[in-house]
Order: sequence, then C-alpha cells, then structure tokens
Amino acid sequence: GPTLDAVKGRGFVQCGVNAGLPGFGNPDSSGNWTGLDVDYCRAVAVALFNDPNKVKFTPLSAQQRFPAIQSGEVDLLSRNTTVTLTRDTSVGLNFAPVTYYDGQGFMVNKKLGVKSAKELNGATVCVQAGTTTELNLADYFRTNNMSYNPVVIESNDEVNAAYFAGRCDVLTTDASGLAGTRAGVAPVPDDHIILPEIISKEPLAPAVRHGDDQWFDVVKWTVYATIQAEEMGITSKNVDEFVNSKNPEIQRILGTSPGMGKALGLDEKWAYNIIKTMGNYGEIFERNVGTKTPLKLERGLNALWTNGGLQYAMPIR
Amino acid sequence: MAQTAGAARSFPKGEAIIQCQGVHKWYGEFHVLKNIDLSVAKGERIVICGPSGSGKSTMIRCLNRLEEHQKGSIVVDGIELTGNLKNIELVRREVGMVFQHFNLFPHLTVLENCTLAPIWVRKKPKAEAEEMAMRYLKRVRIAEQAHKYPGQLSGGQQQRVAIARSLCMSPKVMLFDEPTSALDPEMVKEVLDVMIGLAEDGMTMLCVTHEMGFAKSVADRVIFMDRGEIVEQNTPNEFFNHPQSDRTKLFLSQILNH
Amino acid sequence: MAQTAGAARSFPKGEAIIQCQGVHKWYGEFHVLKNIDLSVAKGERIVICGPSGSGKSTMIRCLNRLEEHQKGSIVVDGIELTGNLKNIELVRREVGMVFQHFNLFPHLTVLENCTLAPIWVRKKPKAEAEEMAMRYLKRVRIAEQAHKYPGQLSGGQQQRVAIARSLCMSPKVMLFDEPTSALDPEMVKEVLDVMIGLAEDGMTMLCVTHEMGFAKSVADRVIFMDRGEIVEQNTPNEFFNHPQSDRTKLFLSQILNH
Amino acid sequence: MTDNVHTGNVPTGSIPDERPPSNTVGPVAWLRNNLFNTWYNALLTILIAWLLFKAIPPLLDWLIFSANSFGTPPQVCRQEGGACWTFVSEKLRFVMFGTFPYDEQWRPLITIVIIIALVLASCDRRFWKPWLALVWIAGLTAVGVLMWGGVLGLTYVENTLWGGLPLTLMLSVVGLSVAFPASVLLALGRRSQLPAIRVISVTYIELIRGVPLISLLFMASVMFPLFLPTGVNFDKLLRAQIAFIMFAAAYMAEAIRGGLQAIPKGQYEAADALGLNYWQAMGKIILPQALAISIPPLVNTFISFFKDTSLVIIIGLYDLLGTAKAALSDPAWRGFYREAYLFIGVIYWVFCYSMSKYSQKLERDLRRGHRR
Amino acid sequence: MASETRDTARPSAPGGVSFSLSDPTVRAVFYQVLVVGIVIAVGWFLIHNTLDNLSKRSIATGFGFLDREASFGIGESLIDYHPRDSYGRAFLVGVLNTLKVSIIGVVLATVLGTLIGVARLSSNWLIAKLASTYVEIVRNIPPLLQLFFWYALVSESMPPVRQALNPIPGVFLSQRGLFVPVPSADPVWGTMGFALAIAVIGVIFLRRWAKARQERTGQPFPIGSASLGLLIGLPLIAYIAGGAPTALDVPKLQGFNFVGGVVLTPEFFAILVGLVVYTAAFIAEVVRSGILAVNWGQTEAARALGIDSGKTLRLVVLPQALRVIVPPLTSQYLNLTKNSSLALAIGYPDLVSIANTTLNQTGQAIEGVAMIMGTYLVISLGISIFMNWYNKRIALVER
Ligand SMILES: Nc1ncnc2c1ncn2[C@@H]1O[C@H](COP(=O)(O)OP(=O)(O)OP(=O)(O)O)[C@@H](O)[C@H]1O
Ligand SMILES: Nc1ncnc2c1ncn2[C@@H]1O[C@H](COP(=O)(O)OP(=O)(O)OP(=O)(O)O)[C@@H](O)[C@H]1O
Ligand SMILES: [Mg+2]
Ligand SMILES: [Mg+2]
Repeated sequence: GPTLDAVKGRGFVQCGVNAGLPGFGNPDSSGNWTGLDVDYCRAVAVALFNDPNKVKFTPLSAQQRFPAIQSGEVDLLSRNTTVTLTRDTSVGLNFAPVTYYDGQGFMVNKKLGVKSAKELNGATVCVQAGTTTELNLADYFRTNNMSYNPVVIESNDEVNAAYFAGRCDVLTTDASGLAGTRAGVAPVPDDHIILPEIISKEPLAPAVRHGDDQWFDVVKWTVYATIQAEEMGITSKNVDEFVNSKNPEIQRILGTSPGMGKALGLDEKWAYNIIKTMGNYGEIFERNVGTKTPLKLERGLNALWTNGGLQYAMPIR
Repeated sequence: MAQTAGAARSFPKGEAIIQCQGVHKWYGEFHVLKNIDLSVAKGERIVICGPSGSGKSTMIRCLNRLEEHQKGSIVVDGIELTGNLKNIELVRREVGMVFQHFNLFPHLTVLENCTLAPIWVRKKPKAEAEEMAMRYLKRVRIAEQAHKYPGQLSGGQQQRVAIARSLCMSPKVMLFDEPTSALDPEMVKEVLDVMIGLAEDGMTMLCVTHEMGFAKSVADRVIFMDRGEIVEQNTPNEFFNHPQSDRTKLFLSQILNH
Repeated sequence: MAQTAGAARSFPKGEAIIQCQGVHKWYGEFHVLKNIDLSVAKGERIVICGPSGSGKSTMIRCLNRLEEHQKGSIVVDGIELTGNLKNIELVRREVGMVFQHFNLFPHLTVLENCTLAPIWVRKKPKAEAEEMAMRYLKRVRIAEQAHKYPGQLSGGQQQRVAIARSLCMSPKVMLFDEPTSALDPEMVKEVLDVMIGLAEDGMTMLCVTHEMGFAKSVADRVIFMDRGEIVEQNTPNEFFNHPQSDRTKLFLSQILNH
Repeated sequence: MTDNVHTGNVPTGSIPDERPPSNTVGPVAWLRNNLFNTWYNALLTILIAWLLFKAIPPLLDWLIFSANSFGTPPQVCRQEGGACWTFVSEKLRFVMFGTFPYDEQWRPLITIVIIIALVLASCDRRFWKPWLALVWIAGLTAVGVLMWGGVLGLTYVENTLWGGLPLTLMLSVVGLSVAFPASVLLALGRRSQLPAIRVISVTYIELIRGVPLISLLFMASVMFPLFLPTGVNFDKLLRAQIAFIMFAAAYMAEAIRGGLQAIPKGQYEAADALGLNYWQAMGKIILPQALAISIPPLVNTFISFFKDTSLVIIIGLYDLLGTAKAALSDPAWRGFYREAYLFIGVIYWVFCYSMSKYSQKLERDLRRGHRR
Repeated sequence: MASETRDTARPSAPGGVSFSLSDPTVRAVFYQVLVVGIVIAVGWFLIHNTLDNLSKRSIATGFGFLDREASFGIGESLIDYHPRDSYGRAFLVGVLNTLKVSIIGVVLATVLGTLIGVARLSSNWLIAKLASTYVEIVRNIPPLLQLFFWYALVSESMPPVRQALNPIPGVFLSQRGLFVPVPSADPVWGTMGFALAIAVIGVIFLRRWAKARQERTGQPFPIGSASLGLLIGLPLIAYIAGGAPTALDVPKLQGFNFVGGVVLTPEFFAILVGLVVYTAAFIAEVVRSGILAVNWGQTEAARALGIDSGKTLRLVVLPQALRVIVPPLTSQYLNLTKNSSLALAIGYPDLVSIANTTLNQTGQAIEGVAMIMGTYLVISLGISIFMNWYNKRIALVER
C-alpha cells in the first residue's frame, strides 16, 4: 500500500504523539520521547526496520491530530485517542487494537470537600478542546441534570495551568491522564484527589488512515504481538531462550518457522525484534505507567484476559 | 522717531483704528520685531514691503494675535490685545485676514466657506448669511462657483473666495499677507483687481505685497521694513521716487530691475 | 490646406525628419487633435504657441508616443509610430524631451541622471557615458554640480540638467514642453540661454512656449494652435507683425498686453 | 542681464538686537509653557505627577530593590515577594535555545550573532551594494550548517529540536527576505495594465489579508499534505515558513503599492521618453523611489511580522514565546509568569523598537538626500 | 476667420494590426494567458490532489455535519446554547462571540486610541511623553504575549472564588471573573426601554428643530445638554412612575460559583483588554498623524475669522482629519477582528476555537477551515465596505 511503501522508502515512521502527557507521550528532560504511546511507535519502527530510533515524533494537540493523520502529516497516530464510530468512519481512521482501556474521571482540589462527581452541580470545569472528554463531560452532566461551566483551552499545558491556578474547580480528562497530571504537574500532588466515578469508556488505540490495509496490518499485529508475548511469558530478557522452543505457536511468532513475516511483508524476525527491543505488553505498561512509575496505575482492565482483564490477542497463525 | 526716515510726516491723518506702540517680539532668542510704532487711520490703505525675513508677516499677524508680541502695546478698534481671550476674539471679528496660501476649508463649498463664520460667530440666520455671501461672491465675480469645492477652483479664484470669506464678517480692517505671491502670473491681475475695488470702496487695508504697481496706484502710504524694524514710510510717490534710507534704495533697485 | 492660414508657404525647406499627416486624437469622447499636418525639416526650430488646453502638449507628446494618436500617421526619422514597441523605442532614442516639471530622477545624482539612458539604452561603457555627460553638463554650465542630487538644485539648474540629460542620448530632435513655465522669473533666462545656444548649434527643436522673445529670436517658424488644430504657421516676423487669422490676433493681443 | 541681486553693500540694521525678556526664556518659562500653560494642564500635570509618584516606587521596588538575587530557590522567592530573577538565570538557556542539544548550544548562539550582524550590516546604506546579497547567502548558509550540522564534524540536529530566539529570528529573517521580492512582483501585478494579472494579484492579496494568520498557519501545519500528491511532504517548519512568506508577501505588496502610487506620473514619462523599457524603467527609476517611500510602512510590516512569529506556538513550534511557556510549565517554577513574560517581552521589544527607530532614521536620511 | 475642422467620430479600431511579440496587445494577451494558465494548472493540481487524497482515505466531505448534535459545552454564549444543539448552532455561537469581542473591542480601542493620540499632541509635556511611552511599549510586543500576560494576571492575581473581593456590595471579583448585579425582572424595565426609544426619537427631532431654528434666527440651541436631559429624564420618569423597583438580581456564592447577576469572564476580559490595549496604540498613531495632516493654516484661517478653538476643532480640523484617518483606521479594525482569533490560545470560545473543536470532532478539516476563512472574509469585507462607503461620503472634492 502507499503508506507502507512511503514509510519504507523514507526509512522512518512519522508518528503523531501527545506533546506533554506523562506516561503516554512526553519528552523527558533530555528531550527523548517516552511513554506508552511512544513505545508503540517505536515498536512499529522495530517491526519495519529493527531500529527503535527510526521514528520521527510529531507532537500534536488534540485539535491538530485528525487533520494531521488525514493529511498524511503523520503515518501513525499514537496519541491516547479514543476509538469511536465517527472517527472510524467520517474521520477515516482504522484503529489498531486497544493499547490502554481508560475511562474519563475528575480531579478536584481536596479543599472543596467533594467526594463524588454527583456533587459537582454548577462547577467550573477545565477541559481540553477537541477531545471525546469534552463530549462525555457534556453527556454526563446532561444525564445527571447538573449544570457546569466549561473552560475549554487548546493545549493540555494550558488546561492544567488554568486548573492549578484555580480558574476551575474540576479538571477532567482520562483517568490515566489525571494520574499523570497529578503526579507530574501538580505543585503539591496530595492537595488533589481523583473522584471515584469513571464516566465513560475510553479505549485508547493507535490509528492509521484509510487506504492502506497492509500498513494497518503491520500496526495491528505489532500490538497483538506484544500482548501475545506476555500471554506466553516471553519477555525482552528471556526471548532468546524461546527461540529454540518446540512450541509451534512460539515458533511462528518468533519467526523460527517462517511465514508470518512474509504475510505481513516484514522480516520473519519482526516479532522477535519487537519483543527483544521493546518488551511485551506488560513490560511496556509497567515501564511507562505501572505502579513503580509516578503514575502508579494498576493493571485493572488492562490485565490479560487470563487474569480477568480485557487484553486479548488474536491468534498469530 | 528720528531713525525712521519720513517719520516726521503726519501719518495718519484721521481717527486711528490700529495703534502699535513700542512693539517687540522674539522667536526664542531671535529678535523679529523691534520697537514697532504704527498707527493706521480709518480708511487708510497701507502697503508693507521689505526683504524676505524682515518681519512683515510677523507684524501683521500680531495685529490679530495670530502671533503674540512680548513687549509694547497693540490697540485695535479700541481694544488692547493682551492674553485675554475675549478681547482677542472681539478683535478678530473686526479684522479680516487673507493669507498667501488662501487657506480655504477644502471640505466646505465656496458658499459654506463664506457663511461658516457669520453663522457661528456672528450668529446670523443661515438665509441672511447666504444672501450676504452671495453678494460678496458676486463682488469678487465668482458667484457662479458658489456650490463648488475649493479644490475645483484655480488659484486666483480661490484667493478671491478667500477675500469674500473675510468680507462676509464685515470687518473694519483687512490684512493681506502676500495675497498674490502663490498665484500663477495670469491670475495675479484678477486678484489685484478685486483688491483695488475694495480700496476704492474705502476699506482700511494693510497689505504685504511686492506688487509695486498696486502700491503705486492704491496705497496711501508705503512702509518699508528691514530686520524687524520700520525703516521708512512715505507716500508711494515719495517712496519710489525719493527713497531716503540706503536700505530702501538698495531694495528698490533690486525689485525694480528685476 | 486652405483652412490653415499661411499653409501655402513652402515649409519645410530641407529634408523632413518629422512627418505628421492627418493626425487625430481623442481623449474618450473629447477630440483633442484635429487633422494635424506637420512636417519638420532637419535643423528646423519651431515654436508652438496657443491658448491653454489647445492641444500643444498633446501634439508634441504624440511625437514620441507618450500619447497614442488614433488616426493619421506620424513618421519620425523614417520610422512610423504604430503599436510596435520596437519602433517606439527606436524613435524615443532619437527624440529628446524636456518637460515643464523637469522630471529629473530624484534618487540619482545629476551625473547619474545623465548617464542612465546612455548606459542602459545605448549600452555605452560607463566611463564614456560619464565623459559625454560631463561635456553636456559643462555646456549647460552646471558641471560643478554633477555630484549633487536634483533636490539640491534650483529650478533653473534642474531644467538645465534635464536638457543635458536629453542631449546625452545624442538625439536628432529635441521637444520642449513649456520648459520655463514652472520656473521663478529669475531663472527663466538661464534656461532660455541654454536653449538659444542649442538652436545656434543647429539642433532640430520643437518648443511649446509662451516666451515670445525666444520665439522671435530663434524660431524658423511659429505654429499657432487652437482647439486642437493648427490655425496658423509662419515665420516669426510675419506671425507677430501680420497675423492672418482672427484667433491669432486675439491671442497675440492677450499675451503681449499682459 | 546683470546679476545685481547679491552685489552692493548691505547696510546693517539701525536698532541692535536685544535679548528677549527673561520671563520668556529659560527653565521657568519652559515649565510654564510645557506643564502649566493653562489651568487644566496644570491640574493634569499635578495629577499625573502624583500617579507616577504612586506607581513608580513599588514597580522599581519589585523589579530591583526587593528582587531576589540570582540563585534564590523558587520556594524562597515565593515567600519574599519581589521579582525572582533566578527564574530567568535558571531557564535562560532553555528559553533562548529551546530543546537544542544542551552541549551544542553554542551553535544557535553563533547563529543569533550571525543573523544580527547580517541585519546590522544591511542597515548601513553604504553597504547597499550587490555584494550584500552574496554576504547574505553566505551568512544564511553558515546558519544552516550550524543549525543542522551533519557536516564538518558537527552532529546532526533535527529541526524539530530547534527553538527559542534562533527560531524566531530565522522564521522572520528568512521569511522576509523571500517574501520581499515576491511582494514587489505582486505590487507591480496589482498595478499592471493587464486585467488578468491585476485580478489575480488583487484576489491573492485581498484573500490573504482577509483571514487571520493563524488559520493559514493551521492549514499549513496540518492540512498541507492533503493538497499534494500522496506521499509528497515537506517538513513542518518549512511549511510554517511558507505560510509566513505567503502572508508577508501580501502585506508587503500593499505597502509597496502605496509607494508606487506616490511616484509622480512625470517619472514614468521621463523614463519612457529616454527610451528605457518597462523593466529598466521599473528597476532603475520607479522601484528605487517607490521602495524608499514605502520604507516606513514596510518596516511596520516587518515589525508586525516579527511579532507574529510568536503565533507558531499555536501549531506547536517552540519559538521564543513557546520556550518561555514551556519553562513556565515546569511545576517547580510555576507562577513566575511576570518574570518570564517581562524577559521575553524585553527581547521582542528591543528588536521591534530598534527596527522602528531605524526606519525613522532612514526616512529622515532619504528625505535629506533627495531634497534641498 | 478660418472655419474649424469638423469633429469627426472616433475611429472604432486602431489602424495596423501585426502579430509579433513586440506588439503590445499580442504581448499582453500572451502574458495573461500564460499567467492564468499557470494559476489554473496549479489550482487544478491542488484540487485534484485533495480530492484524490480524500477519496483514498474515504474521508466524508460536505457540510451535512452541521445539522448533527454538537454535544459539547461552550463556556459563554450570547444565544441559548446547549450541548444537544447542532454544530451549526455551536458555530453560530462562536461567530457571535467573535463579533461581540470585535465590536466592543473596536469601540473601546477607538476611544482609547483617540485619547492617547490626542494626548501625544498635548501641549502638556508630561502627558505627551507618557502617551508616547505607552505607544512605543505596546506596539512593539507581540499581542499573543500580551494576551498571555493579561490572562495570567487575572487568573493568578485574583483571589479564589471563596475569597472573592467585594469592592461594592453585590459586586464580586475573583478568578471566575467579575460578577455584577443586574436589576431583576420587572415590567418597568420594558417601559423604561420604551421611554428611552421615545427620547431617542425626541432627540432626533430636537436636533432638526434646533438646526432649523439656527438657520432661521442664527441663535444656536444648547443641543448637547438638552439631548442629555431628554435621554436621562424620560426613562427616569418612567422608572419613578413604575414604582421605582429596587430589587436586584445579586450574584450569590452558591456551591462552587456565583449564581445570578452578569459575569465578565477572565477569558473575555483578557482577550478584550489585550486587543484594546494593543490596537489602541496603533489607532493613537493614526489619529495623531491625521490631526497633524491638517494644515496649520486651516486653524489659523479659522482663528482669524474669530471662530473659537472648540468650534475650530469641530467645524474645521476634525472633518478634515477624519479623511486622513479613516482608511488606516479601517485596517486597524480589520486587524483587531483578525487578532480576535488569538482567543483560541486563552480559551475564549471564539469562532476559531469552536470551529477547531468541530472539525476535530467530525474530522471535517477542510470544511472547518473553509468556514473559518469564509467567515473572516465576510466580516472583513463587511467592515471594508462600510468604511469605504463612509470614506467616500466624506471624501474631498478635488479639481
Ligand atoms: N515660528 C517661528 N519660529 C522661529 N522663527 C520664525 C518663526 N516664524 C518666522 N520666523 C523668523 O522670523 C523672521 C521674520 O519672518 P516673517 O515671516 O515675518 O518674514 P517676512 O518679512 O514675512 O518674509 P517673507 O517675505 O519671506 O514672507 C524670519 O527670519 C523667520 O525665519
Ligand atoms: N489624460 C487626459 N484625459 C482627458 N483629457 C485630457 C488629458 N490630458 C489632456 N486633456 C485635455 O486635452 C486638452 C489639451 O490638453 P494639452 O495639455 O495638450 O493642452 P495645452 O495646449 O498643452 O495646454 P497648456 O498650455 O495648459 O499646457 C485639454 O482640454 C485637456 O483638458
Ligand atoms: Mg511673509
Ligand atoms: Mg501643456
């Protein structure tokens, strides 16, 4: 397909990411991009070129992301984007498997003494422009017969700044984002609490634009490969031990028995490379957002189906 | 004053409408007018000449307080010109002025130019003001242009309108500051003709001009200024034929040979 | 043509450098030039006069196609002026023009004004162009100002530079459009002197002017225009002393009495 | 005719000059004329003097006297009140150079110096010679080499990492130098005798001038590839630059058109009469004068253009304003926006103010050169 | 007397026709065809690519989305708006917000700019210097930076909503903005509005009558104070006649926020103050140069006629200065309107910000940007047409 050819010809992947969401897409103090979304960009680069650095990151605001992917400004949008029907159809996107199951939540200052989102009638809410968050917020207050004052600002930084300055009572975004903001941005993290209500389903997934199914396949199976690897216990540390495994399923994934790579138009070692350099889904999760990170997120819905979560890879065969 | 040649002559003969005594003026450090004594009788026609920069304009502009003098006294029509705004406005009503560059109001028609001051200063009804304006416009032979704008007229026509505009205030004195020097030669005559007509009607006039023909034919008195002082004043006849001071002679030799 | 008084006389005597035949021109609906027939011999000096608006400027501006004529033919130095840009450029090289308002290029020095066209149109080396320019500037007695800007010169000096600038293209014909009418009276003479010098050197000249002294002393022929037509043409002597048409007589009485 | 005007002995005046009365000159007279000439002016003077007296000491106090010295940690700053200049010293390099690799930041520094030197050199009218263009080409090449690297042993730096003052300067300087020739053509096009060319120029100019710059930037930053064949694309910085050029060209064309209109018809005629062709007449006669006349409006366009480079923050490029905001979003330093905005405000101001002063000087110079 | 040559009719076509490139008409046609060709080719290329790309990526096009439910909230709106309204209505809210800030901004900037421009010409040295300092500082700093500054200033230096400042009873100032009380609903307000309308009509007639009277008798009528009296007096009478109700809708802190009264939000405040302060500096320059452009001779001539300084300004100087001022003032108005799009950066829901959200929720990028540009073009065109009409009306008639 045209996108895949273009990427191959160019020698790197153009990936749209969040400009500043700790744990998902964020440049660290030395300017290196980090985060779960970022790691999936790298994983695709590894699948194609066996080099996690063959990616060029384009930081995008919520409002810029769809025009950017539509226009071809980026090949892959990995920017905590919620899968919705409109986006799949009229925006013209194809969503890869969900990399993070999220839900929208609220953060408030402890001093307000609010315990539940149901108590937020009349509150002023800071929200980023052009997100599903903005829509869910409206829906939630509508269904609960409450009113609110939105303060809608374009960039995430500005939204956070407005909230912490006291312009709003409530900050709303995906729960994972709230955790990141509280951990990384709040002047005093303990002054703020995240309310228990999760008001929406926010399955976050990488997306590509319509028109190149092969490229879509590459991205889709890159994600599945990491999940499948976790299911089988393959990690970046022990992957080499599995190379000689007799398990035909493992052989197929790691390319010991050929065929899968060719079908995707990739090197037979594609999955091996991904796991070796980026790790499996669990590793990526823990590294970026897990309990040992400032975000301190539990696996929850993002646990494997075998552990009662939702992460379920399609069979690689 | 002994210095002023011809000062011994008994000017003016009639009742004085303008009286300047010991008038001095400075621009910053620059002494422009030096001890000006001048008395103008009702109906008198005075031509002022002198080299460029000698203070002619400054002097007549002091007479309606467009410039402020710093020493001496100026009394016009019985009113002394001091800082008092009321007095100044009273004097300005009685003193008409025509400028070198016409200074018509470009956003008003000829007629409106003429009626503006009568309506707003003399508080005349519009109809009356217009009627009078048309009379004066006719007199300067430009009545048919009354509804044009100044920008549509030639220089000579504009200057005639400017004269009519001043006349509409029925002034007692008219000041002219080189009224023809910004005009094309063909237009000089039409303006001079109007001024001669005015003079014949007995208007008190002070006119800064280099048109010596005009001076000879209408002036009662010619005043020669140089470096801020009145050097000589005399009847035109005497002035042109028997200039007293060297400076006058030099000046006359220059302009008449030209 | 029988209509044109004096047309029976045998002008021009020599070889014709300019030939106009039945030239007409309109501005919109307004007929400015009517059936102009004119032939100018090499070395001839022609003065064109006539009331304002009679089409004098328009006529000579047609001769180097600053204005386009709509009917008739104009041949200059053997080249017919049509829409063809090549021809127009060729003609303009051979025809110098001096305007009422000088139209010097204010951003260039006097010398640069003079060398611009020789360098870019005649493709002369710079040194040669400058040398020639200095020669002509000397001739108009202004060489010492060569490195000043036009804005630093008086009107008379500027007009002399404008003449020198035209001469630098070594034109075969010079056109003058009221070259002295924008000048202060003191400066008229210096420009006329230069033009007289040119005439004495045998330059073919067409000059719109009201300086009748000039016409009398240098012109081979005086052309009188009115309302877009050539009303009369004759030697200066005849023209001034025995004007044929009434319009000419009226005109002469006006300008001479002024 | 004899030259009689300036000969002969000029007699001197008979009354000697006197000094003006003392109450009309000197400082007291100045005060009276400038501050207390009427009763309402006297009142206003007193009122304003009182306001200034109220406002200036606290301002100076915040700025200087009770300002915290360099090195005071932010927590202390917050308690002390006063300006916290540590913020500026701490974040100076980030604000100035953005995310350019820390150890390589001497490169953007030299870039700034080169660009400023180029601009200063071009300000001197003696240097307005053809070789100046060569110096510019050389200078901009050097800037490119320094910023990108990848040759001469310099490490390669992607332009997504550029930021701060070099980015601001490059966007405006490169933008203006490309937009300028384009705008001259547009201005000529708008005054062309050929209807089609005139219509196209007018449409372009009016269309661009009718919409806000940010909508153009937005289009350039995210929608541009839609307009190109699939797979063809330029880099984002370049596209922002193109948007700026399109924008600046339209505005500058209008400034130049004003100058063209001010050239008297006689100049065109004189050029024609000398036999110059269209391009010679334009290049040698009309444009030099028209551009000189257009300098004040042109410099005004330059100034507003320089200020407008700050809008790239909206499409995610880190120019000077972008880096300052990024520095402010550091949780440790949140709230020192007065210091941050004051600092970059001063930088912008110095550039713009010197430009406007320069244009005034140039205007005076040019006028003096041409007139008596 | 020689008979005149007959006026002949103008020939319809010029004489010789030739087809070389040095013939200007051929050349003109050639160049124009060339340029138009290039423009059409480039345009076709871009449009073709766009359509191609859109279809390849199966992106829906068209404006059908405008009828769909917007389902996002908007912070402030001049008309009733609810998330269940359509995208079209949301966009309209944005347009109205843009118009609101532009119109109020234009008025305030004109007033402030005129004051400062006149102050720069003041004979009071201190005022003149102060005004020029203002102009030099404000003009030379990017407007976006000034907006950020104003926004940060309100959101950081105002007290939190619980500790709102209460300078006048009923008026509250906090991070949520300025809340002021409005009179609560009462029939008397309607009557007062009616009385005001009558007063306006009365003033118009009074002016006519005064003018006619002056024309008749020459006596001017104190029209200014009389109109003012009428405009204030009539509604006041209506108010008292209606029982002089004093009930106010006073904002009260309720839950998270003040309820009641009207609010000036920080976002609106920041964008308005930012635009006004910035544009006023430019308008000041326009006004100053306009006044300076009126020849001093005009003032002298008026003075010499005995017209006092106030009337000189009103009757002679201002009418002429306006002609110089209006064209550059028009471009300042246009700039202010276009700069209102910077509202995006500080969260004021103007048309750009709402269109951006819309195009983001719907994916209709091209339509969205087209709507933004189209709306601005229409607004700009409207301002230009109005100002050009006004300029024509006051233009000087020249020879
Ligand atoms: N506003 C001013 N400030 C300073 N000096 C002035 C001012 N106006 C005039 N002068 C100087 O005062 C002197 C007299 O000027 P004035 O205009 O009265 O001369 P004038 O006799 O009318 O000359 P001209 O024939 O050129 O009009 C001149 O030297 C002039 O330079
Ligand atoms: N561009 C133009 N458009 C329309 N009419 C014009 C134009 N130029 C000149 N005319 C008219 O053509 C007529 C002839 O003008 P021209 O300038 O040739 O007269 P002239 O004899 O040179 O007069 P003057 O002595 O005033 O220079 C005049 O009536 C003038 O109004
Ligand atoms: Mg004078
Ligand atoms: Mg003429």
